[in-house]
Amino acid sequence: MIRTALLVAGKDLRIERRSRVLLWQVLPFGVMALVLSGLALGPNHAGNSSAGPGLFYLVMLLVALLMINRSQVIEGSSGTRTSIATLGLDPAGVFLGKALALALELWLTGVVVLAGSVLLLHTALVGSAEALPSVLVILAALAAAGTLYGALSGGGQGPATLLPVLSFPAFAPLLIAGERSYSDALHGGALWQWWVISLVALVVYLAIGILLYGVLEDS
Amino acid sequence: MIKQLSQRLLGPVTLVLLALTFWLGLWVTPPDRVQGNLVRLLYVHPAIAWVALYVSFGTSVIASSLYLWRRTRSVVMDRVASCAMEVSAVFLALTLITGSIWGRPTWGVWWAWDARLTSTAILLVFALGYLALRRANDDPELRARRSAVFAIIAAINVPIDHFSVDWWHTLHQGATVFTENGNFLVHGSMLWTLFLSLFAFTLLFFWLLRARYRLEVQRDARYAASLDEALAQRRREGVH
Amino acid sequence: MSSSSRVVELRDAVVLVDGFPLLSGVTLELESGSLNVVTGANGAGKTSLLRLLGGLVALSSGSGVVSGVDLTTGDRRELRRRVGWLGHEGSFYDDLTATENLTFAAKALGRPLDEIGRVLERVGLSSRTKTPAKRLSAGQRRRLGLAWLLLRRPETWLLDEPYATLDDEGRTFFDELIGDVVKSGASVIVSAHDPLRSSALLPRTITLAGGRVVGDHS
Amino acid sequence: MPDTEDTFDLTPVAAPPTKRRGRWRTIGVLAVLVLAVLALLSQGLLHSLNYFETIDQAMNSRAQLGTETFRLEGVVKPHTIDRTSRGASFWMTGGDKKIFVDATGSPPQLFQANIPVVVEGHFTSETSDKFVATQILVKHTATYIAKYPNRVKAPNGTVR
Repeated sequence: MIRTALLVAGKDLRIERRSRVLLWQVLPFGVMALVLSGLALGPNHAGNSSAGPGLFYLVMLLVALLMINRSQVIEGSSGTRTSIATLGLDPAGVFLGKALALALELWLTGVVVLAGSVLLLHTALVGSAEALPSVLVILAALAAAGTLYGALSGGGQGPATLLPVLSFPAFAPLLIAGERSYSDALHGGALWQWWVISLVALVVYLAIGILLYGVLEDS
Repeated sequence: MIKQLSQRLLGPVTLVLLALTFWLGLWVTPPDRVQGNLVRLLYVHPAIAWVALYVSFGTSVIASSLYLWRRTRSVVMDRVASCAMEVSAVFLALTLITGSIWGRPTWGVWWAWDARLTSTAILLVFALGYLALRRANDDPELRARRSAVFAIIAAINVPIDHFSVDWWHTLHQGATVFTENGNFLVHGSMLWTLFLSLFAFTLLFFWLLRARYRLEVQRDARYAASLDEALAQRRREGVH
Repeated sequence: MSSSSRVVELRDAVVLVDGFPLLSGVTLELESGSLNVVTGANGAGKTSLLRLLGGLVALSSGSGVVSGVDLTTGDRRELRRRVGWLGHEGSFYDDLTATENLTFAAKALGRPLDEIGRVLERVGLSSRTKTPAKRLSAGQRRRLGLAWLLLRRPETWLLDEPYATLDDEGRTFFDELIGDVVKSGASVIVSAHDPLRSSALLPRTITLAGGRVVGDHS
Repeated sequence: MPDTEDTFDLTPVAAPPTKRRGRWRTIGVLAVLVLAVLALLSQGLLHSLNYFETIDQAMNSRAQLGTETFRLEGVVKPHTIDRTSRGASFWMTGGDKKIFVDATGSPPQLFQANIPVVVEGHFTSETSDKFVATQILVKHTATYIAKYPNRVKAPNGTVR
């Protein structure tokens, strides 16, 4: 399973490097969304609002949706699906591989958007640095859940509009845990409750993915 | 014989019990010292919430997991799961509505970010997501598999949602922590009416589930008939 | 190889996708190590039959055993690993180059990586190893799929209308290749509009219409 | 097309078998899943947090609370309700202490003397016992006591 996972992750990242969708489309989108949210807050609030953490995770949620869709689209074309099916890869391995690749991409974008929120929204640098571990765990949970929901909503051929409807209720607790631990980190020390929520969510989605990804995959 | 009897009696018994609950709830039981007649919602809201969160959602999740398990996989399980989820969507919406009606006079607002209200709302979005997923797939087998997986994910999210919303709502930086004593003292006739309402609404759920299930059976029968027709027509293609 | 000498045993196989019966009751037995050609008009169910034999689509009703895997109770993933598929939609990942695609597939099934250069050259893609698959022409993409089959060397070859866009030189290349494959002991099932031109191969020809077998002469 | 000379060995090669440890892996992963949910439940149930602070709690953790927003619970002192255009101000008692509450926004319908309420807001300063509230919630106790006085008053319950 692990070997397949690494193989699939390597493939996804290589496709990303070659097609540069992340670098030239998703990253700019992330930063632009942050700028827009700053504008939305209005001039006097943008600089010193306590909404920094909330906006960060809202932007990361939108970025995650784009990436989940992208992660499924590359598998989507019928020629690809048929030929990959004849490789008979272990579905759990495929799930872990794709989730891992998605997590790495989300981490990269997350760091960039985090830096953006420190620069643009003046959220405290030290606090944001302290919040980084919790950000990484939440983004990993988003990647695991996202890969699962990507397959659920049609795996690349289904309508892209289905993904948000299905995934938002599941992303809600991750958003809450993320925002709370980030803003607590700004005031010094996150409460352990948020670590419980994010770690449990991560483990749960990885477990469900390993168990049930195969059910979703073979059409 | 018992099966037919219970089948035929389910509807009437449910109606009688519901009527009894409303009669007791509205006239016989006394008003509350603080809330006056508003407390009569006590005989509706908890019962609907109980059915929505545990009975209907539970039925759907159990049926879905049975569907996923190879040995108990059958069309019946898929139908029960989808019908139960549809009914639970209705009950979840009713829970929110009756909850807001009750909350309005006490909180002064229709919607307060109360922990229970918010996690019920998240569950309602899950149920609607489930129905959207079922509409998005028209291949019966694929649809059944995907909605079963989604129901399992929704079930496991219930505790996650509950606690994340609960802590989000009540947590402060360095809040004092002690267990809440949720003793539920209801007096005399109010208590009996409450239990009656729980029972009556649970029966209502099964009655609605059965009605919806029968509709689904007919729909599947029509679908199967269209399949046979398509099969026959396809075979004729090969003959000329 | 499966104990019985038959690679395919189907009984009233029906395949339904989105409510449409692609196969409406196929009963068929094919010997292993043989060459079989499936012909029939467009939409007769040729591709669906091949996909069923490759474990790429589920059996809606009826029963069947292919390369020792039961289509209803068996593990279709196991069956998919035992077949080689060549479709006309190009294969693997559009964003990866020919070499990267073959490396990925080879690692997935434990095939030697050093043979990749040779198989690409054998199918005439040695000058295109670095270009992403999406920039290859349809014919070249099909040859990439063929290169993978040469590297994979499956027990059963499922070729979906390989002759469709080939010129004369390509046709002779394919006839010759199929001859080698059958000689080496693999079973080959080809779908084509018209029966094979060259008689040297003496294929068994199965004609489909309306999703069923209507003709079968070897 | 390539040269016709064929040096290729095409004898079929069996695919590596799919490892059949599915059963153990499924049980293992299921165990991890159940453990994770149980961990969440145990953490959650053990520390189910209070929805509000009683006046006693608030008073003896004043330093910690400072002027931070939190929810305060107490009983409305009769004859102290002063309904202003902006909202209402009243005294709230809890145990032997009392706090003056100045609330903005229309109080809920059931707001009256002698009933338990929860107010959301903050103290005006570390020491003052003046509380500025943004919302008043009537706390209908979990005990539903019939209107007739002959019923025994239950101990102080919490919000339903």
